[in-house]
Amino acid sequence: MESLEQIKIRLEAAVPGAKLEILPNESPSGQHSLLLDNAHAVALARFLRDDAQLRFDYCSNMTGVDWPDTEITSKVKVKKVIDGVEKEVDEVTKTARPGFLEGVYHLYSMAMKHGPLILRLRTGNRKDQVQLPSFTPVWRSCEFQEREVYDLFGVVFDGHPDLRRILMWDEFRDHPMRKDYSEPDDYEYEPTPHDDVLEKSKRHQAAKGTL
Amino acid sequence: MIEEGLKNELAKQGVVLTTLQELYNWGRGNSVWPLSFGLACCAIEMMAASMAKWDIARFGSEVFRPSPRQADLMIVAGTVTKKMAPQVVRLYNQMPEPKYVIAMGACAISGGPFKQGYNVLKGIDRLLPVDIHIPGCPPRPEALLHALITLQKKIEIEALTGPNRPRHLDADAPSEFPVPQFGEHDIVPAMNPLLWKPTQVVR
Amino acid sequence: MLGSGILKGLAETAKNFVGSYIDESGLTTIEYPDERQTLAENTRQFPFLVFDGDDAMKGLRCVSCQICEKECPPQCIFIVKSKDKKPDHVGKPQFYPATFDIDLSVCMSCQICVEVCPFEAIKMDTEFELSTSDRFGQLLLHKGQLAKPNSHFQEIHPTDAAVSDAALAADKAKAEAKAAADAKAKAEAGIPRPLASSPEAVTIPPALGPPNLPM
Amino acid sequence: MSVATESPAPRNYEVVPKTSPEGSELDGELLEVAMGPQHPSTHGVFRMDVVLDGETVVKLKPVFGYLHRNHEKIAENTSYLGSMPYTDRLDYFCSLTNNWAYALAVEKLAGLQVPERAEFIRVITAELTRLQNHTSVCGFLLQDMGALGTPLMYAFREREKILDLFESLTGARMMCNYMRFGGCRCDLPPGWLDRVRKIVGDFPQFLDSYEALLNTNEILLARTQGVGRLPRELAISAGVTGPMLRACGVDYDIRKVDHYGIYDRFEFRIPLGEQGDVYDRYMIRLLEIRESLKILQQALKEVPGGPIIDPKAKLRSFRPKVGEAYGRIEGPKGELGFYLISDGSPNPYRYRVRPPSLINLTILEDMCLGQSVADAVVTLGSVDIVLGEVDR
Amino acid sequence: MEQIDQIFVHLKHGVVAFLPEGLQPLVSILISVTAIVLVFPLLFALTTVLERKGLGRIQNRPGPNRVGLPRLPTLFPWLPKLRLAGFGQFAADGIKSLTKEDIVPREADRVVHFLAPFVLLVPVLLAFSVLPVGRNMAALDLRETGLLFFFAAGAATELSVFMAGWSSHNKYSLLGAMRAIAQMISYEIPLILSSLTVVMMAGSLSLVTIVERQSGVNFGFLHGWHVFTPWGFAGFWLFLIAACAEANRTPFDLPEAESELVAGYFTEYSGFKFALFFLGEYLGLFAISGLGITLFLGGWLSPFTFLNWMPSWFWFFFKLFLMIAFFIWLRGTLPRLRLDQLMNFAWKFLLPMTLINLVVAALWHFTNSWNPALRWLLGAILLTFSYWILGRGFEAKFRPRTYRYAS
Repeated sequence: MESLEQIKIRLEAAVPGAKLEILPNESPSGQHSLLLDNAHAVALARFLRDDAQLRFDYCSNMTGVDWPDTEITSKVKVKKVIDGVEKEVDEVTKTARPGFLEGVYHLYSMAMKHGPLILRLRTGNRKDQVQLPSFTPVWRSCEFQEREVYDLFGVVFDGHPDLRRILMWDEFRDHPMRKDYSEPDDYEYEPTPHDDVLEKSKRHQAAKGTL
Repeated sequence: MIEEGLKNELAKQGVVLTTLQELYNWGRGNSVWPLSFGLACCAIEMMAASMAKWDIARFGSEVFRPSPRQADLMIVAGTVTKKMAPQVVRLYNQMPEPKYVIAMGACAISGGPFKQGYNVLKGIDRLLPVDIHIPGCPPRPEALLHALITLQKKIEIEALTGPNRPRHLDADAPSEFPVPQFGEHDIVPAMNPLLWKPTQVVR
Repeated sequence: MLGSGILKGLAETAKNFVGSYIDESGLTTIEYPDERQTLAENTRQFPFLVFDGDDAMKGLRCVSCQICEKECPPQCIFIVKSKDKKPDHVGKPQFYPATFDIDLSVCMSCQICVEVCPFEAIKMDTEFELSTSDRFGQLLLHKGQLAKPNSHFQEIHPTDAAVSDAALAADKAKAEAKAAADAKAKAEAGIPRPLASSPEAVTIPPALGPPNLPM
Repeated sequence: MSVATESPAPRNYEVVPKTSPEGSELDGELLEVAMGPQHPSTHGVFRMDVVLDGETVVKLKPVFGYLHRNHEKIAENTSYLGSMPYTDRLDYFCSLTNNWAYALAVEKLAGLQVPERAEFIRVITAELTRLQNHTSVCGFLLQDMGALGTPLMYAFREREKILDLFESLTGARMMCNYMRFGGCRCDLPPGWLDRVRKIVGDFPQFLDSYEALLNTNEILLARTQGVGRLPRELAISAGVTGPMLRACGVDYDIRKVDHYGIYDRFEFRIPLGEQGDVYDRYMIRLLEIRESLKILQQALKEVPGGPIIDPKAKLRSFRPKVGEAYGRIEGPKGELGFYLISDGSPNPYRYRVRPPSLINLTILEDMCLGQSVADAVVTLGSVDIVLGEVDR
Repeated sequence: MEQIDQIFVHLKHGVVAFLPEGLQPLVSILISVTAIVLVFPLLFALTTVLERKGLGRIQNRPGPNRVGLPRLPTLFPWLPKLRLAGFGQFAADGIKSLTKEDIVPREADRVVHFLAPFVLLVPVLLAFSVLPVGRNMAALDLRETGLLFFFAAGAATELSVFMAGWSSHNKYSLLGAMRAIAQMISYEIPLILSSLTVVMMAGSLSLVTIVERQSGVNFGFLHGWHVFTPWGFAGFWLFLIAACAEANRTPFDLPEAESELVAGYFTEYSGFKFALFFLGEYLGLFAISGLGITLFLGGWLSPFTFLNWMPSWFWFFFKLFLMIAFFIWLRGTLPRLRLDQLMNFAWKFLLPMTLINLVVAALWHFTNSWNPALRWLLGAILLTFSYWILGRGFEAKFRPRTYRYAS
């Protein structure tokens, strides 16, 4: 398989105007991923599937990841002169990162037997810009997995033929896999509670005690 | 086998009535047909119990009826999710009296390992009256047979009259239970307060 | 010819039918309440607490470190640490669990509590006949119900028990050697030193209360 | 080179108009039947909303979620080790392969090496799992065809023997919780390999009698051949994996493609189907059992000594570096993958299971349309789903 | 021996003889009816246990073996726990079914829902009346119409099945009922046509006469059962297949197909009504097996002349037991057919075979003067050839495959 950089160059050549970014992965797995821009994503995916050298005809895994608003603290070692002495000091910079939802696709090729190529798509934010282009027309295997991401993360896939909830019931309003989801409180009987469950069951005990 | 107090009560009722009662209890106790109804992992052990190695047929209970109308026993074998809970209650309501419920495995008793999940009902006894609980994840097939024997013993010594009479002979006791509806965040109601009376454990 | 496959199948079932009468392996049923399968040595069902000696509460190996409570995936263990200490098997004063509850209605028999326990204090039992109609009363086991003697452990898991006994014995030998060396060093130095960690210096708490505290 | 055609879009599901709008549903020509979630043939709590014209399926809509146990959410709040017993409960027929897939993903994430002995044990247990899964599936398929459980009983008779092996090794019949990151939990008990050898040695005899009972049975041939056909292109596009994919004639077995574990040390072949119908899926499974037996025989010859776990692996306070990894194995049902994102904490930030059963169901409707309801049941049976994995 | 053979006949005559003349026919009928109503349901009870045990043995397990006599501590405190190898199981099932709550769905047609099990049971019991279960032991010997009566009564069961399916207001029930109607009507034709050969050869519709026609002796020891002729042999198997379908037994149990239709037309039946359906189904099986025995297996005749000393009713019930065992065996082995395959099988295979069998029977009749061996051979060749021709279509379409391996 070509390296990720080569693929990126070829993709940019094939789909003019496409913005791509390689996201490095520092873990020993070394599975780096490619961030696509939403506007050209479907065209890029088609190219990946149909290109004679790549032929990623098989989208194995598709899932969502929730990244809430957060502050990224990065420590940089800076040399500073403090009290006249030059010292190495950690300088902590905090940058607020707005949250987003992410779709992750793991592509393999059954024809060429290579892979994985990891694609990522990101929504604008977690509230109102939660659209992503659907890859179901390109790879049918995304059909149920995109429905699942819609159900559990609340990502709306444009172009999906049948976007309904898949695991939860249709009347359900929440997106439970988001990090800020709070589950319904049914901790009436908790003989072995811990942490937040302990708090909740204590509330129940208190309520019961007043009755 | 029969307790002293019960024996005295039986003596009061007369021989014919007690014999009839014994015959009735013997009949329904030895012909417990389960509903073929599996939810999750425990269902496989339930099937294993009906297979050659343990053979639940020896107790006359291999007649797994697919239709609730012909079943006597509901083995809640596996995790009851909130999405499934209304169907479980509906199935129970469709069964004719006398009917029994065995909660097989940790999930059916309390939600078990999955009890922290947002879609998992924390025990079927919130919605249905459970006769026997089998702990284990999953319980061994022998444990299911043990539960069946326990249920048979329970049936065998049940008095058909008096305050401890079984539910199906009590005109005031309900034989159907409200089916929860799907709500926006949870099933409504999430439990039946008439049934679910947990003891208080202060922590 | 049409029907030969069906005849082959019929022959196969007939073979099994006849085999069930004449062949031992043709009737594989274990007639459970009358006969039982000999359980494999590794079989696990639910955890129990090991104690040494005769007194369950005195000999409990658990030092209430709460690692199992933290690691238990379904969070079915609840421990309250004691306020005082009592000596463990090597004589070192340790905390003990004032409350140790396991909710069998949640336990998934995964054995992770056994794996993470550094004190050989919690092990897996093989008892499975626990069906009950009383969920709240019978399935929440307290310290008194959980405590079982080491002999029980030796009986159900002989290999594991031998390993664990050897580890504990080595532990004890090491502790004794250290105590002896300390004593020797102390005698040589001639300086009396308060023995904070020796068993003599600690007042052993009296009976640890009823094993089964009412909730 | 042929460029893959645009994958056929799934049909949009709308309520079918009934022929008489105000009559009862029995008046119309079409009959809507909700098969499940409690139905004898749905292998658990799966539901198919079927629209029938007479007995012909004109629409089939799978409904999931009746066993959605929030495995992924729970795993994000549990330590890496704590999720291991939960993976047992995904595909509750094959806990050991689930363990392996998860361990493999974590090993990729944390860069752990598995000792050789542990690799052998993993292969042996995984192939035993495949044996019992495939025999049971064939039994269930026959059950769906109405064979009153006899093939299933025979399959379970053999499965019990394998479960006894698992129990003596891991302590539990079904929920083994055996593999650990960088190896296995405990070493083999004495005499265990001999017991495996005996069962592996006896298995071909059982398979012969099993095949004599079924393979040439005219009713089975008539019920399965030409039923539930799946075209090759659609199978690839829909991400179908495992025996189902190979029954369509696609040569794709992750054991051969990824060379994970020590599979490239063993000689085995990949059986391929032609037509992709239910009969092919059934036969491919039986043939795969024979190949698994071959692997087992080779593996049992030369189990080396040595440690069973990577000494670097930590049981407690295991914190992989920030990053992500996707690990996959060839499970008995298809490609079982785990996708993990670590943020450096003891719990995974994102934990995702790529369930083969769910994705193999994508094309259920395509396979069933135009066939009778009895065929739909058999087709579903041939997909080999386990709801714990479909809904997670 | 004659005494034992005729013991039931004598008993009945003995009872009737005490009564005034005017009452005698009525009481005679009543006794016969009581006998049928008692014996066959009892046989049903035993069969349920035997079937469950037999299926168990096929599947390497013992089946019901724990439920014996009821323990009634108040009446018989000294009675030990008797297991009777599980033969008390039917009593427990019976008590439970009788006392089980009877549910009628709200939307159901109550009257029809109530009537359906009885409409099944009554014709089946009627059909028994013409079956000769022993020498001089037919409750009703209809000289002119015996077989016709049997089929007429038997056909009424179809009505019951449809009543049950329709009145339940359940989709599965309705599908089951529709399947049942299609199946039963289709298989009625091969069933009747295969019986027709016997009528043709015996020249009578009376079942008693048909049995008597088979009492001839071949080779000095073998009774001349129809099954020992080529047309009779083929006719018997064709009859058996059609009977299997008529009785809704595996592999033709589509109307109650568990994996597809939950429980088919009796999905909505509970308690005693369900038990009646169960009873009716089994009695139907007994009746049609009894007819098969009467037509092809020599009815109450013994197989060999040297066994003639055994009572005739024993032979009937022994053959009935073998037939039931065969049906149980089939049930433990075979998967189920699909509806269109079922229809194809009836119309494209069974029907032509029965017609050819009629021709063979006619040939047999007209070659009466030939050498028996030659006659036998001719019939056998004709039938085998047509069987092969008809089966070829199937084998061209469905056959075991060979598989390739990836390189």
